[in-house]
Amino acid sequence: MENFGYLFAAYTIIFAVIFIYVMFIWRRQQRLEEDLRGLSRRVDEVDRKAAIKSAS
Amino acid sequence: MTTLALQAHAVSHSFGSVPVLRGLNCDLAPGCAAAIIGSNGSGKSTLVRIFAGLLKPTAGSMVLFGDSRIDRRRLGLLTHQTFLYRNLTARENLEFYAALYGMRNPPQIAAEWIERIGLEALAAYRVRTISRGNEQRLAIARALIANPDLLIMDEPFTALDVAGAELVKGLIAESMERGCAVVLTAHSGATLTAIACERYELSRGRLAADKGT
Amino acid sequence: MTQFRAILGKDLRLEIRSGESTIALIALSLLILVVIVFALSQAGARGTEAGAGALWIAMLFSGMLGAVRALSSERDNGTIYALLVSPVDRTTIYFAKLTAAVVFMAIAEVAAVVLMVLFFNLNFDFGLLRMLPILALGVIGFGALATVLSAVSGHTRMGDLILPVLAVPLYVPALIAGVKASAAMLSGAPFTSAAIWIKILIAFDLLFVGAGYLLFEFVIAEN
Amino acid sequence: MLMVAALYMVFLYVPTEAAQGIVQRIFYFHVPCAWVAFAGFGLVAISGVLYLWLGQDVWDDLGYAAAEVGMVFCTLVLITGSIWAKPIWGVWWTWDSRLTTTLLLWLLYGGYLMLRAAANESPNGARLAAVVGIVAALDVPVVIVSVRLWRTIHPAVLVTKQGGHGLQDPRMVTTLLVAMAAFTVLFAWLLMLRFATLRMRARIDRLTLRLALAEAAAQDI
Repeated sequence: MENFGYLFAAYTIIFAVIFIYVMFIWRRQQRLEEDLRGLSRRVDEVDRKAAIKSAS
Repeated sequence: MTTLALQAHAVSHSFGSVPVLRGLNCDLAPGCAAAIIGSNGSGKSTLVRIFAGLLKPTAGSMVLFGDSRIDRRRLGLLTHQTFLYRNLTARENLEFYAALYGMRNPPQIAAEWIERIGLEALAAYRVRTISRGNEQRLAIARALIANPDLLIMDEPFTALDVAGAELVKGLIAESMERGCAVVLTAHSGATLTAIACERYELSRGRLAADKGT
Repeated sequence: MTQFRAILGKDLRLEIRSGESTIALIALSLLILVVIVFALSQAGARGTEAGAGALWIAMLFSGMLGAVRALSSERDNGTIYALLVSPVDRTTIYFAKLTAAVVFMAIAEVAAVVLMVLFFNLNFDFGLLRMLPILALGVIGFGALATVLSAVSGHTRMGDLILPVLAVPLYVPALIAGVKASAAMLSGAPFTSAAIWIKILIAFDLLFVGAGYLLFEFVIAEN
Repeated sequence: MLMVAALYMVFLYVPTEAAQGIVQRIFYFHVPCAWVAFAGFGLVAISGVLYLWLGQDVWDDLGYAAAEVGMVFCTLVLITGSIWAKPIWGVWWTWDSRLTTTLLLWLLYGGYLMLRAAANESPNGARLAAVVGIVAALDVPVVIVSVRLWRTIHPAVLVTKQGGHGLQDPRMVTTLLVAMAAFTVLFAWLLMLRFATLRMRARIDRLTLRLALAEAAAQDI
């Protein structure tokens, strides 16, 4: 089993990097989803106000 | 009906998610001048850049001379930046622009314009050594050098003394007689009212005609 | 064509008037060559190979500062808009700016060659003459690259930083080919021995002048 | 699933290569990484062309996603290559032609991503990035040719990479193919993820703009 350490290191790094990258994308996605929810709430509010105003 | 020099229809522009212009309409006939009055930050310079075809509006349509392709030969533009090369002389600047617009005999055209704006004494001086007021005269000559059919001038009277302002008014009037359409902008309307046949108020990215005043 | 001449003539005239920038470019080439001599003499490297390498490094760095000036100076004082609203083709602007960049670099390059001969104890002989077309190819390739990239970096924050980061790796193949071909010429090897490198340089030039021609309008426009 | 299969094959199914021993097994993940990295960079150029041609933001986002994911795999290629080189060649790095080419690609697309970061807010960013993506792709063949010649003329610098001719056992070929497939799927998945976040970003921008417009309109009344 000579050099097993190298093999192990290579595969660990591959999966670690991919995992970190996925986490990074996922975190970003979470943040964006939050932003999106907040935004659509505000848009709805403004739309409703505009509707009330034009009705009155 | 003659073709309009400038037709802006429902023009909007936003930088990223910041709206700057919202649904502007503006028509301008040849030989007519429009004054656009707006304070700083009202979207004036964005509007000027869109009119000059330097910026594509995010929405709406901009047509110059009834043709969706801009004929840049027929367009004259004056902005805050004078577009003059500070290490060239006054004459060299005009000669360069005359050549750029493909005119025949640039030296002669440059000499004529130098005379018209009364800069004979300074013609051989580099632009960086002449005063801001004289630089503005030169910039106006530069904008007019190819006898444009649409002249867009962003605050043309900046830095001009009374004589200079009269000169520029004369040049604008002369161009209008020849059938050139003019767009002028300013902070306040006082200077422009006399020249312009239409007045617009630009505020918060919207254009409102006010012909009453 | 008159428009091309007008822009080019104006750029050259401005450059001659300001003067200091050409001097600064030559001074930079000098500095780079001196520094490389210091760095390499430790390792005992001498002669044609090292001289050619130093020359091309000097070209890369002085080009990075010099070649982009033709376009960035227009941007700095806003006259780029004057060119854009004028009836001049984007293509004409591109070729005028490319020519100006090549001329500036060529001037700095001639000075660098003289310095190289002195510092690396070479001879002023036929080898130098034979190297000139190779240098010319390198200058054209870098000029084309720099003209497009300076239009790109001019639009961005930290453009001065972005430019070398993009330009250096893109230029590496031409650098390899140029150093190899120049060294061969200096050491008196026949032209044919460097044919493959010269072919690479020509391919690089055609590719990037062509790419600039096709893509320039996309990077120069504002909207 | 494919990934598990690939892992199984790499560690248990495939026979150990005689000359290099167990370390050779890095090969089965190293090569697929390289393949998807190159695929990613190719995609950058294609989407660049499509963006300039069609002007749709979708292509811009796709190019960005492809560059970033490609960069991740390119980094992996360099790291695993280095780990493989140490026990076999005795050094972490040699200026072998393939290594050099890969490093240059890494630098090129690193520059591309830096440009994207710097030009993100500029309305021209997308177009600039598309142009640079295309220019970078044009450079790739010249890089490959010149770097290869650079090294073959200097045969002093060792060994060409093993593996290409070393796949005597058909099981090795199968394993490599499965790993290739696994990485292609992984790449596509990461690309979709990243692409989706970019699309969401675009949607948020549109909504923010609409909101700003609506608020401004409300003030007018």
